[in-house]
Amino acid sequence: MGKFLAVTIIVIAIASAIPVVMHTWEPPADISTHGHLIDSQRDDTMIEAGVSFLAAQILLAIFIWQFAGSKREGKRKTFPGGAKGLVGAALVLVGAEVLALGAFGTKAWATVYFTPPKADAMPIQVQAGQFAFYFRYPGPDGKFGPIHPEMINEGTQNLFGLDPEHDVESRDDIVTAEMAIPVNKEIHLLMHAKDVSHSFYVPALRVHQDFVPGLDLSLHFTATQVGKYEIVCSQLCGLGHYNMRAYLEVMSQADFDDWQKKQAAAQ
Amino acid sequence: MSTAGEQGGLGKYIVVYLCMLAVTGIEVAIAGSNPGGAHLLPIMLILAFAGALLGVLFFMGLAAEKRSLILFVAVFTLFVMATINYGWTDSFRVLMGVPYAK
Amino acid sequence: MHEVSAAPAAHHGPPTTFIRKHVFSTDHKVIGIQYYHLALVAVVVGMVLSWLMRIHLGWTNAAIPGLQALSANGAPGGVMTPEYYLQLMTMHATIMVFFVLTTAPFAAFGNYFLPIQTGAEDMPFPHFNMMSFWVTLTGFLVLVSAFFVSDGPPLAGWTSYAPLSAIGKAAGPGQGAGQVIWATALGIFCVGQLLGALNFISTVLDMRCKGMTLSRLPVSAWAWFITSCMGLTAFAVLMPACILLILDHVAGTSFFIPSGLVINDQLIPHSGGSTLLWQHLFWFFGHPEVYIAIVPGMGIVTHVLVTNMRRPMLSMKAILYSMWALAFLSYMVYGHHMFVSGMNPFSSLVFSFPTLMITIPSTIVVLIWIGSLYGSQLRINTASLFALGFISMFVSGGVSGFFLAQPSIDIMLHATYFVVGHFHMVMGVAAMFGIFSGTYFWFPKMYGRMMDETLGKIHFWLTFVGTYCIFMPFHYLGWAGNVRRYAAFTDDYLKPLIPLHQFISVAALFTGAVQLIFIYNFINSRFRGAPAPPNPWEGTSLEWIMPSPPPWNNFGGKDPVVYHDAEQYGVKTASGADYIMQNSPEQALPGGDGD
Amino acid sequence: MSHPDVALGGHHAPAMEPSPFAIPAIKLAMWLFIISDIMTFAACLVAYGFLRNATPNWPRPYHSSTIISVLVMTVILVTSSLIMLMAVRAARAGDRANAFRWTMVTLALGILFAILHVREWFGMIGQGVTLSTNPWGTGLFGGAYFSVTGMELLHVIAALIALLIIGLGYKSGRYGAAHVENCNLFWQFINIVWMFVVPLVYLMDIAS
Repeated sequence: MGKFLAVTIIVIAIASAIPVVMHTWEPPADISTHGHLIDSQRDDTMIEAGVSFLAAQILLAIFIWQFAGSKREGKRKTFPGGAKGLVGAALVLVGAEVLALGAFGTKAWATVYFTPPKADAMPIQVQAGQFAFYFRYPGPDGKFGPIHPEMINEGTQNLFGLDPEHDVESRDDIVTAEMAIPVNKEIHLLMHAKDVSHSFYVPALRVHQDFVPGLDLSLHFTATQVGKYEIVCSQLCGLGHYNMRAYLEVMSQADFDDWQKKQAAAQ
Repeated sequence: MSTAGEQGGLGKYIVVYLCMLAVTGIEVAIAGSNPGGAHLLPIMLILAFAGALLGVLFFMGLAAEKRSLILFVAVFTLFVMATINYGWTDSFRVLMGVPYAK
Repeated sequence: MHEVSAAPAAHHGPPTTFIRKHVFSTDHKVIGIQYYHLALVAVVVGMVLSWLMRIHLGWTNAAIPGLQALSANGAPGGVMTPEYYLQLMTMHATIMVFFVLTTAPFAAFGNYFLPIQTGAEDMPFPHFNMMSFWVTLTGFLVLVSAFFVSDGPPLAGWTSYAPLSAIGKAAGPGQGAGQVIWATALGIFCVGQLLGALNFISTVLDMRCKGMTLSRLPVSAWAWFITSCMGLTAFAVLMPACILLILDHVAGTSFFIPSGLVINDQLIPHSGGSTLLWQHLFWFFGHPEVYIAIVPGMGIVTHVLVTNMRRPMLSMKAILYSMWALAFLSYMVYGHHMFVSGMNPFSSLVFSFPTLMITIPSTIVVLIWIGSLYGSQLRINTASLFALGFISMFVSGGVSGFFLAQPSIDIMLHATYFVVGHFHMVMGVAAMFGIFSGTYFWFPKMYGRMMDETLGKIHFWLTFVGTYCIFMPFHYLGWAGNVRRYAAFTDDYLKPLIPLHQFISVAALFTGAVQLIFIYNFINSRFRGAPAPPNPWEGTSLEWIMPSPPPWNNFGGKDPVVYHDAEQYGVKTASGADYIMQNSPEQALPGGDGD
Repeated sequence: MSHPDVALGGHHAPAMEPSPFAIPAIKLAMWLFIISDIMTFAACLVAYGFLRNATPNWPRPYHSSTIISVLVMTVILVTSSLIMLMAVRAARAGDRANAFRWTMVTLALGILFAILHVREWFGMIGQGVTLSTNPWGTGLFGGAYFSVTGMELLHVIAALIALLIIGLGYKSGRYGAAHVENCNLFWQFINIVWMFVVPLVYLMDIAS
């Protein structure tokens, strides 16, 4: 029975590792300038976690194999090095490992959150509500008009609660249901929640940030590949949560200018 | 059970009593002469802690208990009370991070 | 608070009426069994909910027979609506976390065995103890009643993030009455656990029999003690948070609701609150809660292993200190649940390092377990199989913590199935394995009859393989960016993952069905099992010195006197046994295996 | 260290290992309950502080009349705490009559405190303060004010009931000195919470 358990544990451990080693299930390929930092941090962690996982499981299996049901007489063997060795190993090896992971991981985090966007970054506002994202471009004046929550009306398509009659800045704002951005241009994303918490998760872009009602957060990123990607909501927001998404279209600068003109005309 | 406190008269308690009232008096004096301002909070907290410490040590008799109980209560409570204060940084963000809402 | 005068029932003679004996009993053993049965009912409810969810996730449009009868609105024609999926998910999580993972390993086993292991006749406050159970049961009934209110249970998840949980009906089905019921149930639950924790701590500190110094306490008693210390302060924070949430619903306050929210073009009449405040309060409780679920399991498993390995742990001290370290760290790391949910990004780093530090005590415990296996005479029985399974699960679930502790990687993995896999492995399945291990180990003592070992082993093998088949793929799903709490997978990049979901669903249905073996075994052995000897596993701690089950006052009115710690295994004795009971004055002969 | 009489009583007092804290189980339980309650109050005060900090223009409605009333309440409460200590001293000396008398004086002062507190509540309600609205600014003010002071008041009422039951019980011999001592712990704890409530909820909000 013990030997069977040992074999089972090893089989499970190896079977669990196969999809990881074979890259069977992978996130969408990275299209951002900062994503490689996250990916390499993640892969380094996978190596350390994978080695720890396999080592622990296999060691456990070996000892179960060896000692299950054993009825030896005489002196018992104790683990070489004893408890002191094991505790020391845990403190030193694992301690160093996690400190290193923590320290190096800080770099990726800092790139995303601690560096301000460049001055020429393109501002786009995204508003999350049950259960859709809407995007707002400031238009030629480069300024967003203020939001008046009491004026939000889906019937008249005043999704952001703009008041162009009184607010000059609002008049040229462009509101869209999908997000288009020029490639290789830094985007400064201003996040606004209309009702409850949502999240802005673009796996391909390695960007993930919750919307916090009452608190406007901002993110910045640069996409490097033209294409169409999905923006999904990952913070439980109600019954339509699973269906809340928008598309992110990364275009060449020329295409983007065209797109923006077309959108402005349609407003 | 703890027999401390039975020795000695009421003198100690009356001193503590007066000190606690004095703490409140000082608090009122400071708050009254100096209304508003974030710097008021640390002063108030320090004074409140001082008053509370007097109460815990003498009125609740912790000072007369065994050292182990003092340590247990102090370490446990102060540690857990300290850890609930992580949230403050976010309260400042809620205050200041609203550039685009109304 | 002042009913404390009530002396243990033990001193008034055994209870005579059925009601005093089995219903409103103050006997910690009866209360422990009551808690266990409550957990058993709760786990069946929770598991059925997870079945329904898994069927829906594998085959979104499948009609589930009978579901319409449960909720005509939630499942018209038996096909689950997305909101009903979320409602079931919320209830599954709440029931499992509070009424199974907290109740079974901590309240049930702790109540039954903590006083016996310390050599006490009962807990110091038996009436509080009785109240603790009945309050907890009330909490459970209140929670389940959410199924029967008009809009059904809440859909905001067990974390109930505001403002979704605070706005009320407008936010979605179940967010009105259902959410209030949810918060009320948890508030009640907190009171029950507080009463339990008071008793546990004072039992360990003040109710130890002669010779039972703190260092001679069995490791399981220590684990329950540490857990009580966490419960004492963690639940105390959840309770006011729940009260504030209820006030937001019923009294029009705005603690968790900020200004300017709009639903259905209507401005919400609340202003000024903060959604982050709920997250801070909730997770300040939430993270210790995770350890409240797992630390008793670690204690039980260590206790079972040390008995079945027939040797002391390499270092019990290292295990104890590690459990203490986990308890301390649990208060300093809660922010890792909030890395990308809007918390200050600087705080993320502050929380990240202690989170990574958790790896160290966890690794120490695992290494001591594995290292102690080396050279042991490991006995394989169902209890030890589940204990070994616990180690394997704990490792599997633990290593994914490496990823989630780092905010930068969390950008990819937050709120994905990777997280779901991580906590199901560690605090779900591993804790469950601890419960099973404890059940097979202590069943003879609790019910006076042996459990069927063959059925038990079948149960172990199928559960062990089955749970890996369910929860390992969760990690792959999360790795690929599969967001959790989705009622269906309609995104382009998620569609290729549906076959994997179907595989998980099949495994979940299978593994769930396997638990019927356990329930059959449990009920059957309860009535038809072979009578249990006092000490079937040749253990040393005090629960094994009395007949099974022990008499109403635990030690028959005689006070046990303790001479050893609970780790006297692998020794040489005059009688030829390889162990010395804690209450035996016998000293080990030189030349024993352990020298 | 003869705690069995308290923790156990009855015909059979088993030999036990001494408690590491050298206090009887019921006193330990009271300390543990207080630790737990500290966290409950800490959570309430942190919630209040968080919201207050995050709200520009938090109302500052209190005038000297409120502060005088709060001061009077403080004096009453602290005095009652001192008197409760007399009850404990008497109980320790086995003087049941005196212990009862002092407990009842504490109770009377506690009731006075509660009445003044409720009076202040009605004063606030009279000025238009409810849980969700108030005449001065953010609606949070009323919710925070009533929940923090309500929590305090709830404890006061619980403690008053306890004082009454324990006082009568001690007089009749049903309860021992340890119960009076426990009652004292709880009463002092309420006093200590008040030491925080006064500066944080009242003094910080004096009208400028």
